[in-house]
Amino acid sequence: MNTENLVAPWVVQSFCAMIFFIGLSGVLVRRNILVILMCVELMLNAVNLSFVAYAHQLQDMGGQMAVFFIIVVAAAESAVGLGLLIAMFRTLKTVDTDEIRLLKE
Amino acid sequence: MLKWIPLLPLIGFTINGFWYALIQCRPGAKKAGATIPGLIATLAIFGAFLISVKTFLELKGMPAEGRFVEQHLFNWIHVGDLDLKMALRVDSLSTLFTLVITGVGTLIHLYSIGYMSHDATPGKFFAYLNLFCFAMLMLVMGSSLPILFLGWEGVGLCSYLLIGYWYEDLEKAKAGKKAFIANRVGDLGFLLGMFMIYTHFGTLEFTKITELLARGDFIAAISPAAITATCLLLFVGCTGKSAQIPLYVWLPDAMAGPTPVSALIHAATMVTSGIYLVSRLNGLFSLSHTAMMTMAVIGGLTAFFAATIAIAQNDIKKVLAYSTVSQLGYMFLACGVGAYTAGVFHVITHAFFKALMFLGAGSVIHGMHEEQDILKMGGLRLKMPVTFVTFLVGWVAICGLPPFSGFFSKDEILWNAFASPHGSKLLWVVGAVTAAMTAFYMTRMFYLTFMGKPRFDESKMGGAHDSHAAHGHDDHAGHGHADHGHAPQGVHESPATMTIPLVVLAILSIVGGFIGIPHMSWLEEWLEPVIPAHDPATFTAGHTTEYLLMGVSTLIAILSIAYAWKTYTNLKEASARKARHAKLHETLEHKWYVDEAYESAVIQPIYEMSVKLWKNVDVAVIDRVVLGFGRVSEWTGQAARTAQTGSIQVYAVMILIGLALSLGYLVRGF
Amino acid sequence: MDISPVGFYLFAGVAIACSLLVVFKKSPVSSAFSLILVFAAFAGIYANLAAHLVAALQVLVYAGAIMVLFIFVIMLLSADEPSFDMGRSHPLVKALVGFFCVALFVMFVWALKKSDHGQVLVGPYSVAAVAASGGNSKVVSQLMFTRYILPFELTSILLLAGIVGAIALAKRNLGKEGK
Amino acid sequence: MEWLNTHLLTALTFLPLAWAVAGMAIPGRFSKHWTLAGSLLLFAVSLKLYYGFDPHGAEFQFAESVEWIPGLGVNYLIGMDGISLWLILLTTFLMPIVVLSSYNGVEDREKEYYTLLMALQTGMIGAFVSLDSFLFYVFWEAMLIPMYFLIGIWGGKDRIYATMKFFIFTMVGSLLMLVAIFFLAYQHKMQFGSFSTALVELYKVRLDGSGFLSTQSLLFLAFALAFAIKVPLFPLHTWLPDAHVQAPTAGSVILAGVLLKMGGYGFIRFAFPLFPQAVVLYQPTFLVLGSVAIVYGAWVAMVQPDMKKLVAYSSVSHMGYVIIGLFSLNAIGSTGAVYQMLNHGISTPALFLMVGMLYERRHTKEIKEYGGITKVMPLFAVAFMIATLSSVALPGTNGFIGEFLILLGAWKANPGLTVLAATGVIFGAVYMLWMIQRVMFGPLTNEANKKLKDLSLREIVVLAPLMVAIFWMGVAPNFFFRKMETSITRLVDRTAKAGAVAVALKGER
Repeated sequence: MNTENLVAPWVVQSFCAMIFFIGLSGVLVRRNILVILMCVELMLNAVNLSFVAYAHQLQDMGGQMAVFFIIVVAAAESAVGLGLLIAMFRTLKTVDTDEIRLLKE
Repeated sequence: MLKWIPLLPLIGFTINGFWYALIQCRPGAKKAGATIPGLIATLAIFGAFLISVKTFLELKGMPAEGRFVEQHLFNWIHVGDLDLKMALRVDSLSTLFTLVITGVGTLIHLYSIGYMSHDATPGKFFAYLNLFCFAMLMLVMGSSLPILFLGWEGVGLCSYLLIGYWYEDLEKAKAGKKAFIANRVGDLGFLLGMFMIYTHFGTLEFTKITELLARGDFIAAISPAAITATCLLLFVGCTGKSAQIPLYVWLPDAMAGPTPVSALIHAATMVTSGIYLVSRLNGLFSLSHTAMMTMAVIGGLTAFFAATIAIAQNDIKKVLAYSTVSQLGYMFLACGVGAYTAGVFHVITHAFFKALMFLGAGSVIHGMHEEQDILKMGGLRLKMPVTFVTFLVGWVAICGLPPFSGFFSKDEILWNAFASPHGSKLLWVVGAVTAAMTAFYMTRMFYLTFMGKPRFDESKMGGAHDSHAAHGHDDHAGHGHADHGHAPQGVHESPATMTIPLVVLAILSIVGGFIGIPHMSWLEEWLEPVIPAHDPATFTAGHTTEYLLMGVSTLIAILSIAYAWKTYTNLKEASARKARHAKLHETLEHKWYVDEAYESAVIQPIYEMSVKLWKNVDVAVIDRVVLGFGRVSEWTGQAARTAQTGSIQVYAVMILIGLALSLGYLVRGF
Repeated sequence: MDISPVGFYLFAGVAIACSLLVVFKKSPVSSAFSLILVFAAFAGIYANLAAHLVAALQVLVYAGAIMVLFIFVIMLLSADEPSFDMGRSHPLVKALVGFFCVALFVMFVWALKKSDHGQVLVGPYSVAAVAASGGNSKVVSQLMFTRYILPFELTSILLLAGIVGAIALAKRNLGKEGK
Repeated sequence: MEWLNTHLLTALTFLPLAWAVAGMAIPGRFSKHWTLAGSLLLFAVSLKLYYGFDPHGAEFQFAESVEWIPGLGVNYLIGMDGISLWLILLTTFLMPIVVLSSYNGVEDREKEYYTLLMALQTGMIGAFVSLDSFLFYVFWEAMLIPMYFLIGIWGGKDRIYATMKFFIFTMVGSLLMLVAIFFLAYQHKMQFGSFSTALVELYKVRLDGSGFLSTQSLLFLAFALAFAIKVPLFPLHTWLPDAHVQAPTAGSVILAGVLLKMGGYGFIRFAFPLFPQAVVLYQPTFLVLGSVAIVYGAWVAMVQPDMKKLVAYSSVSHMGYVIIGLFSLNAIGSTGAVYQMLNHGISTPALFLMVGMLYERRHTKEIKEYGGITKVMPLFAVAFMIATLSSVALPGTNGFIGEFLILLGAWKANPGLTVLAATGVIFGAVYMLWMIQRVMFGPLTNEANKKLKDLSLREIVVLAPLMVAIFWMGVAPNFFFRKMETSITRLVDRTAKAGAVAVALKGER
């Protein structure tokens, strides 16, 4: 296996970065909370991929372990997030962030 | 022994002061008579007089050049290279002054016992009088300029307290304030003059200064401009204290004080302190011709100017006040032309006859129950014979008729103005014209007061309450009680305690001139160590012209007396003439509107300026700037608050921007 | 990186396309489905990187559990009507977000490119060694209960909190309705 | 007792606080007697300080040093020299007078009032004795707090505005000083290897003092800003009149009597010795500011309708003298400045006490409300006259010695400006005498003034020591100069000698 047709590590990482920023722009631009949560999931996955890529490159299992825990956190986060969303939806009847301006005093 | 001269009046002050403060001030304390405090004060000053006479005799015994007595009390200020000792030093010049101060002072204290008999708080009056004598003696006996300055401002304070003694009358309080502030302006000049001397001579002790003045090489090192500036600054101090042209305005208003005060302070002693300073530092002054010339010109101008105003004054004390300003002008004219001895001689003679006339005027006012307007007097020669005779002596002396003292001292000044190297013919002419005017207004006052028919209605006079008091101190009998409730008794001669001093002063006015007869004057020879006499060679004229001038000045005096006597015999003709040039008379009466000019030129602008300063600078500018900081922080707070839009996305975007910027900054480093 | 470039680029392309769809699709449901595809593509890449357990987990937990939850919630809230809310947000915000995301991305790529020093073999767990000692999942589980036991326990507490939270949210509402 | 001898200064600093805390147990009614006893005891202890101090001994005597924050090189280092001796004595001398004067002036919350007074005293004495710049800063700020409450609670109508302004004005000024202290400590570490904020250590730090904006000049400006606000120097003085008008009598007496001296003392202890070249460079500016302060303060005082504000502006004028005295950089001027601080600490409190007495009787400070007071209150008039004479610097009173020396010293430094400053002598007389004329003299028109009672025995006892001090300091100043002479020569040498280098630098540039 000659080395030149292998994938350069920075390419993988920049791919993760691209996914991450797509997710980030989604979070910042979209108004629908569900889509925002999905984009957050997307960002988390990008990070996971970067972890695994480095683990593979540096030949250390630490990366994969981290991914494992991130997945757990992501699951808990989305569960609670959606729970909140439902509770909020029950009172405010909307999922659009523009209407939900409780923070503004 | 020296320290007792100033100390006795100080003790008198403390006794009277504490007695007044602790006993008199208690509510419900019974009114005290004037005799006890009066006696304490008079004894104190009389003691000082005896000791000064003893010192004088002691000095007489000494050889001419070693003629001084010193006494070191304690060292006052010792800081860095400045080492001031509180020490008294009496030499031939200051002993004369101490004699005058204590002598005339004693007479005036004695006189005041009678004069202030109806006053409510005599203790306070005599305490202030003694404090004044203490300050004046310190001024004259101080061995260095700061001690002289101590006395200098001390007498300023006492004149403030005494002028405003009847503080209940706002005019009198204002007059006191005016005197103190005018003196303070002069004292500023004196202070700066002292600093100049200290920086150039390195010392403030008189003895060391005179030593340095003698050393030609030392003097050459100092620039003439510095010397002239020093002399002029000191002269500014003198104009403040001795009421010369720019700063004389306070003296006429000072007549608001009781008459003995005017006699002691504003005739005999305080106002002459300027002359004492100039003659004490005559070595310094004679170094700069310009300074002496300004002194002579201002002296002459003041003399002439004050004489013109005196002519139109109707209040007896105001006439005397302006005549004092005029005579002081003469003294500075003398010092200006280098005849310091003549100046001192005139101080002494002036002290005698001016104090005499003030006391005479006081006894007239006392007798006329607070009437001070000479137009409402007349014919008092019958009612008040002793006052009349003594006043006559004073009048003749001031007009300068031989053999009275006024003639000798004034003539000496005129002769020196004419002939001395620093003098000039023009100055003599101004002096002569002023002499004529002096004779004129003095005769006018004398005639209107004592001669002719009485122009007042005796029945309305006297009695418990003298309601009508044009200028007089209306509360003479005031303080809420009728002190002499006896039946309305007409114009009466003053009691013995007032007339004795008058007689003594009259004698002195007659005899006073003999100490300074030209060419064999004991005074010149006595003051030789302090004031080097002029060698006649430098004079521009010989003896014959001197005697000729004497004759001329006597002739002038006689002519103007006769002229004045004639005009005022028939009052109708006098008032007709006055009406003819009413405009001039009116301006003279209003003192050439000098007070109003000062008010609008100096006092009003300063007042408005300070209001503007306060309102605009302090409140508007600085406070607004300070409060501005408060508002700026409030405004930024407000601006920041708008950033909290409440939408999560916006916060997230801000985080992103922050992240981007910081990463950008970090990455830049690679 | 000794992974087959073909597989990687294929999956990467799919992942990028689908994630763009997630962001720019009007209806949340279609976003959800494209997200599932993204997860699948990611699983492929993991497998490519010899992280088999993670790939399996990715499919199981992410695609299986989380996305199902999402779809369930979308359906529950009938929030499916297409609300293309992209348009409503302020053009300046969009411009800023776009600019800064691109700027950061470029920065990352530049930084990664600069710091890429080629093959740096550090750790002991090369692909061959892992296969020798019994496969990826064995090694991962071994490590899980030896070196990383603390994070393991902590995440369990986290999950517990998550569960309690979810119940509390649901319970409170019930309580209110019940009265 | 033995502990007292070795730790006299610590005792002196913290005795008031301890006494106040102990006073908590006393019921409110007796707290004023308790505080009076405490302040008198403190005065006695401070006299021990006077006898113990040997002018020809070490520079800082009664020194004590305890490690406080080793990391920053800050230690509890206290000591005193000739100048701080007199300022401490002034504080302990004024406190009993202040306590006695507020006997029936204060009715509500007496206990807190007297506790705050004692806490204030601890702050002040602490600031005068601390030789460690950080410790000085701590006491400098600690002083503000009691004063803030004193004005804020017992003050006049809009006291909140006044006390807030006073507090923030001083606080902001001194923040820069704190920065400068740490910079100095850092410089000390760079040059000598270890952090230290002790004054004696910082004297050794060499700083580039060449230009107007060199490090030494900037540090000097930082210190000078804090002290100039406290002095208060001309542009930064607007807090003083407001604070004085709203403060209770005791508050404004202490504020005028001691707190203003803190600014001057700060210059002497910190700004001058630490940055000699900068002092020489900025001498003309401060001489100008000082002279302007004198004339400005006098002119604005002239038109004040309120007596307290008039006296407050007169303080601005008097402290202007202190500044030109200090910045004349010669023994005469500096001695004059220190002496003027003491004089001002005697005459202005006397004036404030008397205005307070009038306020207690008539509950107004407006000048136009009064007139002809001498008739019903002759003794009060005598006392007021004496205090005015001291404030107007009449020879024979303490004011004259101070102003004479200052003007003489300033004349050597810059004759032109001294003429401007000397005119302050006239304006001083103008505004004081005009106020006296409107209040004391003239006919007794206002009905309310007719039934005013003269000074009670308590009030006489309050004023008597001040009157005696006025004449004693006027006639025998050497008694005071003996103790402070060597400290002042050290100050002037340290500033002038090093300053000469700056002048040489400026010359040849």
